Amino acid sequence: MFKKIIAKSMSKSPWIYHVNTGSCNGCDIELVAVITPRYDAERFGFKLAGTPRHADIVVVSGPITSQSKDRLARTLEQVPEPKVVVSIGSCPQSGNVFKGSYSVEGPLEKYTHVDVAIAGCTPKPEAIIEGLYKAAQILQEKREAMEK
Amino acid sequence: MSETVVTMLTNAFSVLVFPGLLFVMIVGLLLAGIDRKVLARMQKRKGPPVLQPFYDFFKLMGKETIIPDAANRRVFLAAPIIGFVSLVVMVVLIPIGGYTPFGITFNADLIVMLYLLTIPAVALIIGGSSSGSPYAGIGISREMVTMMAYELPLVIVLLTVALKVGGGSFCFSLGEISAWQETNGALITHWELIPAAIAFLFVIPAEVGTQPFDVAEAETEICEGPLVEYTGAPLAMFKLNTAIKMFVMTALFTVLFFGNAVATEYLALNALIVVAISAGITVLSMTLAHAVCARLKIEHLFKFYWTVVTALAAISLVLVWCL
Amino acid sequence: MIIVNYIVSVALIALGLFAVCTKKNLIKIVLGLGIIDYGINLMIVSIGYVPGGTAPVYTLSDFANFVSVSFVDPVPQALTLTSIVIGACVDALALSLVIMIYRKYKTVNADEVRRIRG
Amino acid sequence: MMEMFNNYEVVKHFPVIAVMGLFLFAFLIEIFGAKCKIIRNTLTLIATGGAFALILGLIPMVFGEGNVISYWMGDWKPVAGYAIGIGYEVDALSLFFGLLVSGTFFLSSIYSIKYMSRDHHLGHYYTLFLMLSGSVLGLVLTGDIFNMFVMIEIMTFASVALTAFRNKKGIALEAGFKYLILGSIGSSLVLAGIAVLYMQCHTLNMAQISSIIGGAGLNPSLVFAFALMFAGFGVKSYIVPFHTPAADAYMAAPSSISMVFSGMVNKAGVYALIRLTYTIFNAMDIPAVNILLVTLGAITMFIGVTMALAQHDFKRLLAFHSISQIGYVITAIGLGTALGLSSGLFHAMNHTMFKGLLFLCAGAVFYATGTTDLDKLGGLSKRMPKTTICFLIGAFSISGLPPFNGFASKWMIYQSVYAKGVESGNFAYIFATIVALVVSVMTLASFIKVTQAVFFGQLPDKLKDTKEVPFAMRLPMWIMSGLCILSGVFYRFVDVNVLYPVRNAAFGVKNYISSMLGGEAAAAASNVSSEEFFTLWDPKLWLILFAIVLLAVCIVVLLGDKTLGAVRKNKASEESDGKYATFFGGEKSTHSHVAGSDLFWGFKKDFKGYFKFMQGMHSGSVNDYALYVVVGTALIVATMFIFVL
Repeated sequence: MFKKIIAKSMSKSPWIYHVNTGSCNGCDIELVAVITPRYDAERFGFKLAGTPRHADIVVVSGPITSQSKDRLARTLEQVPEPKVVVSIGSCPQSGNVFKGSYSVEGPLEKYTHVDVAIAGCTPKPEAIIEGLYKAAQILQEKREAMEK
Repeated sequence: MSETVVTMLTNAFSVLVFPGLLFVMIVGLLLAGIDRKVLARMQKRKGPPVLQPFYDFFKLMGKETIIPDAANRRVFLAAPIIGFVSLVVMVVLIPIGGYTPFGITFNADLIVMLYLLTIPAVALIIGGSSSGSPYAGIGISREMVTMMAYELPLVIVLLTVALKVGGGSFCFSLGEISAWQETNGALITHWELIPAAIAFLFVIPAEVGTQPFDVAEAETEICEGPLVEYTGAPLAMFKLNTAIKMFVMTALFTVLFFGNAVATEYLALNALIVVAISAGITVLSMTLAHAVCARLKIEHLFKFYWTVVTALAAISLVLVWCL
Repeated sequence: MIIVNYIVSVALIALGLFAVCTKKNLIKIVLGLGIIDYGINLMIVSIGYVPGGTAPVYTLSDFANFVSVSFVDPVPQALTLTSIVIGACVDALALSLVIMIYRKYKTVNADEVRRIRG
Repeated sequence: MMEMFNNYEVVKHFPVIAVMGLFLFAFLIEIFGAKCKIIRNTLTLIATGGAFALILGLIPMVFGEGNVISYWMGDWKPVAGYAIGIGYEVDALSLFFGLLVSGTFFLSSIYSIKYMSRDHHLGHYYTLFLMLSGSVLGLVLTGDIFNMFVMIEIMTFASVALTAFRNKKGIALEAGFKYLILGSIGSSLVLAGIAVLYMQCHTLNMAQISSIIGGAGLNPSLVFAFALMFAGFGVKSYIVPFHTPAADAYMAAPSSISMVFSGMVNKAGVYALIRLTYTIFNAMDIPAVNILLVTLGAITMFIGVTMALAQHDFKRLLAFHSISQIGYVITAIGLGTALGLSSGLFHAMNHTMFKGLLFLCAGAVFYATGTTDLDKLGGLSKRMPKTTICFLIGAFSISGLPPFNGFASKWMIYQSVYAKGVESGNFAYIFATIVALVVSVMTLASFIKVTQAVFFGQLPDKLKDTKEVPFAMRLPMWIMSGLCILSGVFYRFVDVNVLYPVRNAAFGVKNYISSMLGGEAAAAASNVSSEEFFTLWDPKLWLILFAIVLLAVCIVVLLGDKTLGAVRKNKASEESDGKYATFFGGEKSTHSHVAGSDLFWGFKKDFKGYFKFMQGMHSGSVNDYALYVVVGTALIVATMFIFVL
């Protein structure tokens, strides 16, 4: 019974840790907009956590710059299992306008498995909420898979 | 022989089910949920479901527990459990609606309550300290300063109540304070104690560590302070501790300022009344402040408690002493 | 005039305290301590004084003649002796410490011998 | 064998044998043990252990049967009720302190064997050590006030020499010098008081002085003597403003010595104060004396703890806590009620245990790392786990967390102070209760600081090779920890079996006089108002409750290992280190020490003016410190003359 409750709770209370890897702040602002009264992602139990140790979902925005590469790797490592990685915006996927720059070492797939990628420059808050909601479902699946 | 068995069973029941472990877990998490829901409504949000803290708790139970290399493993794991257990024991000691499961001789005393209240905070501090993180170092220092800040007004409020009830004789027992109000009316209706009650309302959020006074666990500046390295089940325990503290503090308020004046003959009804009053106080003292104020700086917090709140409590003390 | 003794002893104690509180030289501070001791010793000796008293020794003739003798109280003198010995020890220990301090700090100024503070 | 302890004629020799034995062994060590380690250690252990055993042997006689043991040196019995010779008089109060003294010295000597093994000239060390123990033991057992003064002086010499024992460091010499100057001013005050007292009473025996004063009442000279001796013993128990040398000396002395300083040497001053106020002058009915003691106690505890918050050195911090805790004791004994006295004595006893334990932990840290500077230490809990546990027990005890012993005694103190306030209708006592409660939290705060700065937090690279201290050093620490817990849980037992006889002895002045001087038959021992400790707290039941809930939680957690979460206890070998590294916001973990000076800045910022002023007052100058003593004495004398006369 507990297993079921836990697995169900996984999707109902995903805590987010946000990593900025050289983003232009556009996506960051939209992510913050998601938890404002207008969009209110807390309806689904989303909460911004202060440390990767508490996080379930790691949200990455920005192309991966060479400076932030190691930091990102360390932060991702410190998140406890089960965890889900979500990328916001086009930058982590393709590099967007920063592609080809000497200091950009994207895309994110090179370093970690990305579970949900939210495209757009910048994605709308509605899109972000949907992406995060899907991430929460993936979290539950991962937890169920862990038990087996 | 059978009598002892029955006594033992009732005792075990009161420790493990009501008003102990199970009851307090459910009520504490429920209060936390109400707090979050009402807060959201105050901010014109829809807000999370009332059961959200339960989801959080169970989710954290299902996460991996990482013990950092720098941490002292034993202390790191023991700290949340110690804090939790002492909170549960404290709840058993608080006479909810005059109900004392272990008889009056093992009733709570004001000073004992004061000291038992420090144990969860100390557990948080020691646990955070043992994790070896510098963020936790700053967090525990803030937690400790917060504790020093609210302790002074809390002490004065408790002594004021004891003076009022004792009236020239010595009275520290929560049970007596509770019973006194049955004949003399709730203490909240005695006008000279109203400043003390307000001071106590201010003490509650600092003791629990909710928004304007949560400098110790400021997630945006010091990454959750003492909790920075905690994951999984121990973190769930700490979250549960915070929730239970809400109930303990509000129940203490109920006993001190309403006492048996609101008690009826039926235990279940009493429990319901106490939970209802607790929820009301939670909204009044914690949610309202959370919605209205931004987080204070630690030195402002200290100054606030040692001036405004202490002054309120001291006014009551002097009034009670003089009258 | 016994009263003079008391005045002098109080004056000595005050002088010693003054020296300890104001003099910056460690050796002078030790001397101040010595002066306090002497003041107190003088006071104790004076306590035992009885006007017209003799040495506190009975002789056989005293017993034989049943002469009522008045003699000074011997106990304070014993106390004084003890106290003088103790005072000398204090001074010796203090001076030896001053020597050691001088070796480490290269000064005997009280304002500079204060590494432990706050 | 057991018959022996009930035979008065045998038992009455025990106290004097214990004291003289210690002095004798002190010189034997200098003769035989200067070179040979084994002889030295054996002689020390025999001397301290023997003294402890002899004092233990007095328990059935004094605690059990309520007798008072009186012993006249050279059998100079009093003639016609006039005491000439030096007498030893052991009632329950003396025995209580005697037990603490001999026990503390015994444990300290066990600890010293390993702890001091790296120093040189240990023959001198043990000589001085035994001199110190003999003098403190003599002080608490004697019945003669001049003998008390002599013992105080021997105590001062031995303390000074031991403080300056590690004379390679300048601070040890400096601390020793200050200790000597202020200590001998204090002794001079006592001597002057004795002189004035002798002038009035013409005797030096405490029992006889007490009976004379009890008959004649107080006159100005006696009040003057009282004030001088009060100030003198105040210097010896290091109440504010006389506390300054204590803080220096406890810091500079070796830890085994700091332990006995804090554990017993200042407690000897407290004992002398109790004797002075309760027995000799019988002054506890005078409200002004009560208020004076309570005020001094409250000031002492507040200044001690706030100064401790500002310290950077482990041992100096502990030293200021000693001062603060003595404030509690003084406050409690100043009440003059039965409950107050027993709570004060209980706290004195507990303080000996937990502060001794904490100093031993500081010594262990010094032994293992070579420093006690809070800014240089950190993360030792992984290297010295056993010391950490001992330290935590001591720290929780001193901050008064239930169910450790500090809680039991502090709780009695709050109760007695508050009860006195309610009964006497004096607001000062209520205020003192509030101060005591707040000081307790601050004590906790400064121990959190030590915990974070020394045992938790990050391990500096320099201390990577630190080792746990040897068993011989840990043994006394374990004993002390065990005592801390036992006397906290079974405080009721201590209260009934130890503190009742002691407080009856302190209040039974008539009994004390008559058993010393003969005279009328001993009055009934217990003429004390039977004021009970009003208890609603039973740590045993609480512990049982705690155990039940703990068990329940543990069962859930153990079951949950499979069902609830993927709790992994240990790092699997193939995993990378990054996952288990400390979180630094994504940066590589580096050493970043959060400790010592900067820990409570939020608090210190609001009290910036106060801290600046207090630190300025502790200027380190001998002149200033001597001035505080003079001013403090003058204030005490003035208060006595205005309010007591």
